Amino acid sequence: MAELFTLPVLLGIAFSGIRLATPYLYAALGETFAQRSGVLNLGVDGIMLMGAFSAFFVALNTGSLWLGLAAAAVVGLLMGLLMALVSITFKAEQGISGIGLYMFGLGLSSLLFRTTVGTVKTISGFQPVKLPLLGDLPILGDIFFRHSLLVYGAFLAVPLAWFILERTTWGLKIRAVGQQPAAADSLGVNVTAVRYACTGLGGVLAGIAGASLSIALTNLFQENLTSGQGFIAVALVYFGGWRPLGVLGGALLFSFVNAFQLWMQVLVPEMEADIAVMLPYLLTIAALAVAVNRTRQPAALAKPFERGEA
Amino acid sequence: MTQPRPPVSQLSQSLRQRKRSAPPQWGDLAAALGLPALAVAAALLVGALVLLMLGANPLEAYAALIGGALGTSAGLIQSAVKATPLLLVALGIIIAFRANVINIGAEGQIIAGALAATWFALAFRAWPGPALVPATLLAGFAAGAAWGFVPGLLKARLGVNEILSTVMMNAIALQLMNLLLGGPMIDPAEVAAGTFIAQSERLPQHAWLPRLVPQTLLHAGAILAIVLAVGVYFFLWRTSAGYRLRAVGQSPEAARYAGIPVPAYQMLSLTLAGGFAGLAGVVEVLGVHHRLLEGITSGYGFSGIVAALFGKLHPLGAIPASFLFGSLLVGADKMQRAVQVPSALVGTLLGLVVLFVVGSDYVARRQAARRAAARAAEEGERG
Amino acid sequence: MPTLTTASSPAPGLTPAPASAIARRVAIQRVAMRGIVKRFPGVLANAGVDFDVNAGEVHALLGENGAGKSTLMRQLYGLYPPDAGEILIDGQPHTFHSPADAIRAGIGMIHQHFMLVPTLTVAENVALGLRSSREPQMDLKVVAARLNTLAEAYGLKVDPGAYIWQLAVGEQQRVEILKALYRGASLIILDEPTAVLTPQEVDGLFATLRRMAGEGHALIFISHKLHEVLAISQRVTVLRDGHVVGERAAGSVGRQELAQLMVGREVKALPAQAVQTGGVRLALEGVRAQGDRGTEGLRGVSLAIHAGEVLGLAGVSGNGQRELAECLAGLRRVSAGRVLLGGRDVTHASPRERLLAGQAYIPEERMRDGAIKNFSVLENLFLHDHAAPNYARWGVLNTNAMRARAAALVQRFNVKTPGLETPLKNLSGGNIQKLILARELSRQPRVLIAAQPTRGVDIGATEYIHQQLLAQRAAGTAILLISEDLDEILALSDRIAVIYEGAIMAVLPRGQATPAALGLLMAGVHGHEAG
Amino acid sequence: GGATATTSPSGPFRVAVVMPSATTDMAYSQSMFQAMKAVQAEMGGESALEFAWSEGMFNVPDAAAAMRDYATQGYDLVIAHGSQYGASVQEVAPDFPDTSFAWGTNVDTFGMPNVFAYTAAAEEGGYVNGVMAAMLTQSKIIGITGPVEVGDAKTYIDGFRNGVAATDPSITINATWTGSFSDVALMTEAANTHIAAGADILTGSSQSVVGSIGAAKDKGGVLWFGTQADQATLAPELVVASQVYDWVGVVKDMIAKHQAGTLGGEVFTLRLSNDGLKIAYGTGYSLPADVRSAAEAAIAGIKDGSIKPLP
Ligand SMILES: Nc1ncnc2c1ncn2[C@@H]1O[C@H](COP(=O)(O)OP(=O)(O)OP(=O)(O)O)[C@@H](O)[C@H]1O
Ligand SMILES: Nc1ncnc2c1ncn2[C@@H]1O[C@H](COP(=O)(O)OP(=O)(O)OP(=O)(O)O)[C@@H](O)[C@H]1O
Ligand SMILES: [Mg+2]
Ligand SMILES: [Mg+2]
Repeated sequence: MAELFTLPVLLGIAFSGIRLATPYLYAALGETFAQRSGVLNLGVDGIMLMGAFSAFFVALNTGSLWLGLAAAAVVGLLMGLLMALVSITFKAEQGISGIGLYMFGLGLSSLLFRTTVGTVKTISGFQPVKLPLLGDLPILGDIFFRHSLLVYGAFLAVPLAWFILERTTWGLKIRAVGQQPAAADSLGVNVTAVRYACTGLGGVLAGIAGASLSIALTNLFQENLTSGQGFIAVALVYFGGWRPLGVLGGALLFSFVNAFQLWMQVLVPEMEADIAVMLPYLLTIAALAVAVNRTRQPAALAKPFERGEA
Repeated sequence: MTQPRPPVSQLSQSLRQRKRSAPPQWGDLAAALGLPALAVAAALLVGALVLLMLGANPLEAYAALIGGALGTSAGLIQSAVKATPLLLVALGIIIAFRANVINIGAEGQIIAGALAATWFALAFRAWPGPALVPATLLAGFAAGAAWGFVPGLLKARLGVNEILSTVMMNAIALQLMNLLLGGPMIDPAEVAAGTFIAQSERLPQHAWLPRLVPQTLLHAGAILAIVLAVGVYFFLWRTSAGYRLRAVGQSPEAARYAGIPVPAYQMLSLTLAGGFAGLAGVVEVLGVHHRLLEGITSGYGFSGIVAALFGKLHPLGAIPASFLFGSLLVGADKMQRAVQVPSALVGTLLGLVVLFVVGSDYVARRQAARRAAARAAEEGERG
Repeated sequence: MPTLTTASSPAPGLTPAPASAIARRVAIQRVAMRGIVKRFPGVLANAGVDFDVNAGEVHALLGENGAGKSTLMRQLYGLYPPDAGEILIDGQPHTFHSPADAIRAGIGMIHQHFMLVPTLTVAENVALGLRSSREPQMDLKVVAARLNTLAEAYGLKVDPGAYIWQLAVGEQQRVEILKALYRGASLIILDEPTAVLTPQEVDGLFATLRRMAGEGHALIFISHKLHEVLAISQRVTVLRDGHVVGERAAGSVGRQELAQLMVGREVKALPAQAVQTGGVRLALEGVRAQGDRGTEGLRGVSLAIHAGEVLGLAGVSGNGQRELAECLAGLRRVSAGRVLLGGRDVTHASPRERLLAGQAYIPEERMRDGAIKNFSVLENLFLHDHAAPNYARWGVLNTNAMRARAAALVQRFNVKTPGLETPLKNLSGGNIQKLILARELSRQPRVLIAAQPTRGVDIGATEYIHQQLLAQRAAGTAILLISEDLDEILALSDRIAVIYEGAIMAVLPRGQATPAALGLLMAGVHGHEAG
Repeated sequence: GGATATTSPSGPFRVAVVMPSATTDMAYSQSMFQAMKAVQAEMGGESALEFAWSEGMFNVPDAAAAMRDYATQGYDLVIAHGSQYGASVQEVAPDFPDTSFAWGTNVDTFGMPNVFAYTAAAEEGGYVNGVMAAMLTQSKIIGITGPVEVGDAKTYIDGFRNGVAATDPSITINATWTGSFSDVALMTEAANTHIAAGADILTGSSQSVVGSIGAAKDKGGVLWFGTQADQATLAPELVVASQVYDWVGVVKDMIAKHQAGTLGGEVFTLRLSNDGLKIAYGTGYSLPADVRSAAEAAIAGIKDGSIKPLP
């Protein structure tokens, strides 16, 4: 066990942890917007898959990673709007429409992959960029400032999301609509529009989350590339108490423990691999259980808004 | 309560309308039953375009889909085989839903049930079938229930949201199965042959669920599921515990004032939900595979949620809904074979169907409301 | 019907002009609603209603629960489109597609159920939906500043930084009014604004309303309390079943006549027959408990309520009434002291144990705590007794017995409902309250705790509920009546306790309890201090 | 009830394959899919060999239904290409006595006359790869990655460990298992971890190749050994060698046996000795001569039995 806490190991954990956290951050921040506005989108994983495929496909055929990223964002937006249409306009049971969206995204991304790409191919994705100055810091530089742009982007998105939610008039509308839509409506705020916007934004970020997998972290696409990361992302929104900083904490905890258990397998061979793999899930639950968790979910979460009721 | 009225249920709502004001509002009924069908049709229409793009003939494909599922006795039986675990999972989902708890954890609960059942049936293989089978069913139910109880407890005592905990519990169950099938529970024959396939020893014949139709996979679990569906209906609308559970789901505040221990009933709902999902795992082991193997859940933990919705979150509605959804899965496979398209198309279609159906539900509700308003207007004029 | 409007021909393009200018003019019509028809499933809520308001006047709208008042106003505020009829603003026909349109036309509405976001601050609630001076960033400082000046001008003191959930009901209402004023509303609709206020708060509100009217604001005032209507308004319009049944000048009409217009029959005063009281049924000994806002909500409350008496608990809202009620219901932890129910210590008993010990409870938040809106009338009648021996054996419900009892109760407490299977949400608040009353009283409770039993309930229903409470008293039940409506307290109580900042100021026999005396105590002034 | 198969000697020979994963999985299912294509080409295309497939049949009842369906349609040979299909084969085969069923990878024909079984001795190629790896590593540390340590992933690894140990006992072998067959991101980090822990050679079950190669590319100077399919295409410069499953021989044997009237009862095993297993050397990587000859020696030894790939 002791060797687990030597500097090189800790550096390795931090390096891998930061990479692993990236897709969770994008997706969970997006879901935070959706849920803050009152929409529970369980289909994040499906959107991520579509985003991952679109980014990979476009990058593969145009050679432009940025076009790929844009494609992921656009496709994510469309998927988000599809969810919005079903859950907001058609007032569907959100717990279920999300599952539908997931099935759809999982199926369609695989289908498109099969028919357009065919077999597993790799591309050269976003390369690590050493940040000037910061990148030269002795140890920290290697861990924190030699990642690809999409990784930096995920971490920059956190304060940005916080600012939008807490400091702007848009954020005010979002929080009001998720908490007390009737009140917002009575002041002329367009509840439907706000929810569409947030669900759409959630889709865009989920799409980018997928792209970060396919064109920055693994540089390939295969069927079910996300393997359920979208569901973890939704869980992390609850973990973070619907606050971007909380989401960051959750994503880092989960990812660092995941990186940690890999090292544990290497350095503590007698440890059963299957048990090590459980750690991130166990610890995430445990962390939330012990943390005094006072934050309440948005009062109108998953409740369609009907004018003149109650 | 003599006439149960799931709020979501357009069907029963229209029925109630009928009870109140003759003549019967056939329009509402038609809307309640017809629209989902319409939605499915619409989804398949979109699917037809995809098929065309894949260079397959949609007509041939859908002929195979419908024929394969409902056209042959084999197809019907196969649909029923799939409907069985779907129904069991759906029943659990419905109970949780009624207590306003979302259970995403069915996948893990199925695994828990299957693990326990396999272990129990092998450990007590000496027992005679009539004792072994029921005991194994109970063991699996208990294991699934335990897997649901943990999130329930976390929610009730520590306010840990069930979506988070059930998602995590799914992953934990999966790894637990990997662990056991990797060593402790692996089939000794696999070790002997040096093939190390991740599957348990085959259960002794007397531990299997009896076959309903010889030489098919249709087993007694199907009957069990239907009986349980009726039981759940009875529980929710004919027992005081069910009444309290629904009260907790509808208004925790009012329930508290009425002296109902809200956390306890949220916990109960998740525990029962887990138990039913666990049973789905058991019948898959005792009725279909006769052993534990990777991928035992076949995604029923999610598709069960869909079946529950198709049944309008009503235990009895879930019976036909599960069968229809099951036959959809069967027909889609047949279609894949018939026109040799990638199997991913199946998932795509199902996703579309779900989205269209959940969407159509609202349209149905609104149409009914409009009709009601029209009726009201007339009465208003008269009155 | 008579109308006081002299200048029904509108002054074109006259939107909020300088107060002085308008104040002097007579009756300039700001809004006219003509032949408004509105249908809901099963209900003709408005059947061709004509209604108008003039600048600088307070026009009261009266009517029983479900008469159509809120519906009419919701249309004026753009929440629902009328099925027929037209709305004229300053003589120009307008169609509102959403509140945004109404707000733009200078209309503001104080909703019956407050439209505030509890998790946001006062300033944020006010700023919601408005452009900021530094878009997209919020400018809460600017808002707070303007808010304070408005507050000064209209005597509506609130802390812009406070969260709504921290505010007492009265304060929340001030926020609602400020929201309207902040948006420069020149016509303000107040839907049952006094239902939740104490006498002092009502006086404060009226002062504000008069000031606003003085400046030429047009005000629409909805209330079930006739004396308030007569005190504040110049004109009164009465709705019954969606029809206008009369319009009167406030000066030239009496309570009786109005009551008769509303209910369609004579409304008699309460017969206050004396009942002799028995032993102590409910006793509180130095009860302390935490409040919602971190502070201590109850600071050593001691009370004793006897069989066959009504103990009225008067007080300004937010002085511990809710905490006390919740402690008695078993929903809030008692940190010190004891509660004795029929001599038995129930300080830490669960709600269920108290129910079984014969305590009944009418919660303040009736829609949230007292009933389940998606449950049927029948189901709502059995929130407590669904497991009682007569209605359940081995946990299996005896639905026939339940139907029988439900039918009987609906009949006896004349709850107006299409049927036993009707979802509760389709009943009017008044009828919902009757249903709760039916459920609680039919259990022959030994102790009854009634919190705001007639809030927002029309006089017909109020009269009925009061009769029922007195009948229960006569039957020997010990009743704790928690109400912010002094008239109600005075009308029903044998003794009156006044609560202030979580402590009992005094307990007076009805004889000595004058509104003046109570008012002082409610303000925290002790009898002797007053001299 | 079972329909009787109708094999028309004149028409094409009809084969159906039921596979758990996608025909493009770069591994297990793909190896069989390509073998079928090859056989079809060899035998003269559609006219000679008709070939239908069902992929993604991870759900066993679906697979069983598919087999029954193909048999009913009169296919001559139904290949259940997944060890989890054993029970289903046992159910279906008796109802279609004129149809041949093949089940792999396993070694059990249930004593049925119309059931073949086939498997791959993955440890053989594993051993050969191990020998080469032991000679090529400078850091004396080798990393193994994979989803779950079962099936031929396990037997391959066992052979590999044995080959390394036989060549240089001082070498450390680290193994990580990610528990998920599709979580490439985690597998990539697993590879990163091995590299950070000093490994300069990686190998592992097929699913982990893509992640590992991704990581290896980033670092550079790290080599990969593959199995099941030739993985050189993914990164020619990094892939030293792959053990390739070649089912062509097995499939052709089974077809021949069927036409000769033997519908089953035999077990086929892919081995280096019967060319069912091949070592495909990387196209883009120049393998030192001595290593190459050591590998060839190992192959020869395994073929003639002088080397036991498993201890
Ligand atoms: N959103 C709605 N849907 C259906 N019916 C409604 C709706 N709102 C009001 N109604 C019905 O219209 C009628 C008038 O309702 P309204 O709210 O105007 O009464 P009110 O005068 O405000 O009663 P109260 O004094 O209780 O506020 C009632 O019978 C009510 O049942
Ligand atoms: N969706 C609805 N369907 C049917 N009736 C409704 C609906 N919404 C409101 N109502 C009815 O409209 C009437 C007034 O609506 P409102 O929301 O003002 O209730 P309320 O004012 O709280 O009733 P009260 O003031 O008497 O307590 C009530 O009878 C209420 O039950
Ligand atoms: Mg009203
Ligand atoms: Mg009211």
